[in-house]
Amino acid sequence: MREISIVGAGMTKFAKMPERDVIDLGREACIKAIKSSGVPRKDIQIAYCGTARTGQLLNRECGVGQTILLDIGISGIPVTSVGNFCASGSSALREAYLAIASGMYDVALAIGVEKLSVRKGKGLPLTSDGVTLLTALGFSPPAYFAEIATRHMYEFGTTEKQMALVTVKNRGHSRYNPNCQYQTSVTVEEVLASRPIVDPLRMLNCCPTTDGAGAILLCAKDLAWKYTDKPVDIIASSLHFGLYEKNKDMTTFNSDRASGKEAYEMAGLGPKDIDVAEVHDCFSIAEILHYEDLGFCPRGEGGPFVEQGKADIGGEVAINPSGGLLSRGHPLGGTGLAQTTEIFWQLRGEADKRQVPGARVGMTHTMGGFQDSIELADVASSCIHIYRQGW
Amino acid sequence: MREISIVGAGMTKFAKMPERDVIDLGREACIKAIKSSGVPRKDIQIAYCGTARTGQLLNRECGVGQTILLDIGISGIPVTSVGNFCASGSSALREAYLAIASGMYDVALAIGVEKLSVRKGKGLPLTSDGVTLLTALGFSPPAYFAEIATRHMYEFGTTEKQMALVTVKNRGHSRYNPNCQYQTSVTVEEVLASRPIVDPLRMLNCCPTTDGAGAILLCAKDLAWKYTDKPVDIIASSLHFGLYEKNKDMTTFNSDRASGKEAYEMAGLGPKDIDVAEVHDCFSIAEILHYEDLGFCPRGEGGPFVEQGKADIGGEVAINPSGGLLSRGHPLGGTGLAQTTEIFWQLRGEADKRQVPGARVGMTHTMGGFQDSIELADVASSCIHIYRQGW
Amino acid sequence: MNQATFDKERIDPVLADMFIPPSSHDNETHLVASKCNKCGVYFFPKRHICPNCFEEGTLEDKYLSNEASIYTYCVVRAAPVGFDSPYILGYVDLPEGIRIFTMIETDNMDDLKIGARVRLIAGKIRRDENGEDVMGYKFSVMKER
Amino acid sequence: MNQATFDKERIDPVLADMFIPPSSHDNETHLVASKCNKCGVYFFPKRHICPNCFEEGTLEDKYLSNEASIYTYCVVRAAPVGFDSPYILGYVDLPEGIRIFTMIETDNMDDLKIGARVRLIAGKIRRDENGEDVMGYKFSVMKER
Ligand SMILES: [Zn+2]
Ligand SMILES: [Zn+2]
Repeated sequence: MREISIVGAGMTKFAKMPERDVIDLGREACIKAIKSSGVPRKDIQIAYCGTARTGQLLNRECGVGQTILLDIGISGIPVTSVGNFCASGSSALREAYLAIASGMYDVALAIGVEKLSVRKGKGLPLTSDGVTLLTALGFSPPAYFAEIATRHMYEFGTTEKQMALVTVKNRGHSRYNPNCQYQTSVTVEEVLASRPIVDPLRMLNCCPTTDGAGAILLCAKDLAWKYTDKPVDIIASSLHFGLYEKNKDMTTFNSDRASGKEAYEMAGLGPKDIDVAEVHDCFSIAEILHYEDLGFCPRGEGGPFVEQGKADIGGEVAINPSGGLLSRGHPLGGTGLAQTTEIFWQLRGEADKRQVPGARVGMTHTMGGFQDSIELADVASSCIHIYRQGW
Repeated sequence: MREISIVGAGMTKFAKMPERDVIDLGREACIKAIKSSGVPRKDIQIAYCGTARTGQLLNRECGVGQTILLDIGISGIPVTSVGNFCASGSSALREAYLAIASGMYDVALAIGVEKLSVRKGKGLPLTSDGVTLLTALGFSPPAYFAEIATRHMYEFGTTEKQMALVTVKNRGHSRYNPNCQYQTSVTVEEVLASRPIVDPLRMLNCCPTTDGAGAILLCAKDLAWKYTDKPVDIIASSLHFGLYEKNKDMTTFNSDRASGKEAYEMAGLGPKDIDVAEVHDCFSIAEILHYEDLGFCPRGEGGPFVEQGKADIGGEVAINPSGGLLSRGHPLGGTGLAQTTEIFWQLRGEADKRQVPGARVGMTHTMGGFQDSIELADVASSCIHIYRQGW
Repeated sequence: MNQATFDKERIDPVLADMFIPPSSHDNETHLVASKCNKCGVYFFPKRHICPNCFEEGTLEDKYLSNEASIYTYCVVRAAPVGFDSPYILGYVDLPEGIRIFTMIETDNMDDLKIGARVRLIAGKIRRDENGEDVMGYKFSVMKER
Repeated sequence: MNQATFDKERIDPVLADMFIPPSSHDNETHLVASKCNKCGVYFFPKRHICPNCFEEGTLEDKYLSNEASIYTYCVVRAAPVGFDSPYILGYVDLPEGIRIFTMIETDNMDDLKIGARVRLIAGKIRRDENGEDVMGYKFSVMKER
């Protein structure tokens, strides 16, 4: 397959921005990505835009990408909308990657954007698409992750303190990231004293509702030198729909294990080779499972892994140096390409005070979405990319 | 680039089906496509699902493909939702095509589905996504195509009778297609006496609201022989967002011209080589423009082209032997893969009484969607595929 | 729940095909699953085609067992509109090899634990816009003997 | 339309930033466009960045000409909710090199033709849920002299 590099990346600040619309956010991210890249707009041959909820919230199910591009003087190229729940932005990157890999296009733009602050039911958990049956029974995503937490605690002795430490670590990182919705540190005591949402999860174990956008410019690696002397190569791209099985072990995500395995094989690397990873910490327990499912630690040892500082900057692998979803917030389609932007900066040594020293190989990971299945439990998508310094 | 073949295709009947949901429709199309193909389900490595309005109408913006697949025992593979207005189904096919072309996957399933009959405002024109400004001024898609008709009539002398003849031709074909919503012929007089919608367009110049689904199984051509001795090759795939320009000539679609030109170049063929084409006759005037934009006749001669029978089965090129959108109806995301299913059957000689004799090369064409632009007029997407007998 | 107090009119339409509430003929609640007569596997809710066998016509309606054990649970304190918090959700394992998502109720929170036995009942799930009870099925933690 | 009869409160919020209705200071209606001070091109509605120059800060607000000519039109007979049919829609060409989509009105349908001169006015576009007029800008076919 063709080798592919990222040559530009950009994102908005993530925050609740009632005065800005989804086009405005996408435009800012694209302008930043394009201007950071040195790629003339006329070189961009294809674009994908990832959104998960713009139809239901804003009556814009198709065409968000087209409108954003029209605003910055780009028309006439192929533009397609891509949706995959919380992995919508990552899926846009992946389609752009496949389009270049096919040989049909050389330069592509991936956009991920969402404006979640317009949703009704302030303070209530966001529901998932199409889960009519589950919703009728009182389901919500935090309930699902709380059920996972209960079982993980039962099987492995994981503690509320260990879950709190995920938040403490990520909020600690957020102090140095001006793009985060929250930029202040919190203590274990503050997490454990925050409002109960679904036992055993509290408010500070859950990512906030946010608006934001990211954009990534990528091209065939042999062209990257035209634009930058510091390209960041995408060396693996994997996506899996949950492997829905009867009586599936709910302390592990099959989808993540499948995506992780495929990504490592594609990159010819293993978990020990990853210096920095942005993973989908929608809830603190999720990050603990990701340590395990992505191979950073053995099954059941995610709790001690964070407790021993192994997920810190300076630990075994720097997990969520940006502050993660717990700090940045989680605008569904916006998250994936904010993660990629962070890794682009980290591998180029441009991450300021949150820089992971010597970071050469990075990973992004998004996952989520539910099927309306009473009987079979997993998430609807898990998308992983691995990146390496390309110079 | 890798050569790619279709080995299975299936579709539901298109009709208003209040008792069936979008998952039920998609499941039927997938089962038919899979069973027609001889491809074991375990061989399917990736899937795309095209929808344009399931978020707004059914609160299912992501995950329609996953739910359909789960129902037929497929999980764990990559599944992504794709949206592109009226070209959503075609865009799903195109992403499946690019995924195989990349070399990363060998066998892919594309699904296109929509349930439009649930929308409110029965009898009123369907609006387009995100066109807040245009809608505030009274815009609707039939108004846009009526404006095009007025100008086309002014510049080229196109007549209401010629537009009516598009409907007469397509409804004539529909008599032999049990999958159409309408399966009866109409006369020029009936078209011209039907209810005025937006002058100069009447009810029978407009495609009806419909529910339906199509599904296509495709694979690398070197694997096709495992499954069928009559593979249908996809020899071109093109997509373009409208080329939005100031004072653009509104009697031609730049997007269609760009997609047509690219598709012909990719296939190494010209308009004269196309035996059968399913084109996007959302309104009868649209089909007249498509004759011109796709190169079947010179600029301005679309009216005489249909009047002289050149678009008939047995004419220069058989346009919409299925009955087209005017007969089958137009469930946005469902349309593209119903077109591809028709061409699959036509090239394999399986189109029963509507068979185009000796059809070896076919085309599908979907287009549509509007940007919220007061100043710049074009459609948001145009997607073309060219197919050839692969044996 | 006694059938005398169970108002079938108030069953959530979304859940209506999934269970049989108690009646004057049968005081028990029943979950209605599909069972494949070819591969023998149960599916809940009912399916249209067996995902294993991929053939039409192999599925039959079957009642599932009414007793199960808790695989995991949580206590919802920030409740969606219409639900009265706190309430318990969980996954319970049935003898037919099925694990299902369900609301759980208990008189004593100390009895709520992984492995606890639960029994199917019909009862209130939430309130509608008018504040009226909406009924469905759920599981109740059984007293240890 | 005379400013005395024009109620600014009733302007559709979606259209509010796009035009200036007549007032006691100025009896004319004005469309507000962006003009790029670098490439000289006009954009309507206003833009955030010039798509040609791709630089911040080159755009200025400018009024567009109030006269235009019809490029094409249609007569809507099956109207969206709130719109009174029949009404005319069309694209009109302005001297600034802009063609815009607009509602058109005329006293005499025989005057409605491609090339006809039209003039910007403020006036009723549709009715809201309460049946009250919602105002905006549109173009009126000018009498031939
Ligand atoms: Zn079976
Ligand atoms: Zn300029």
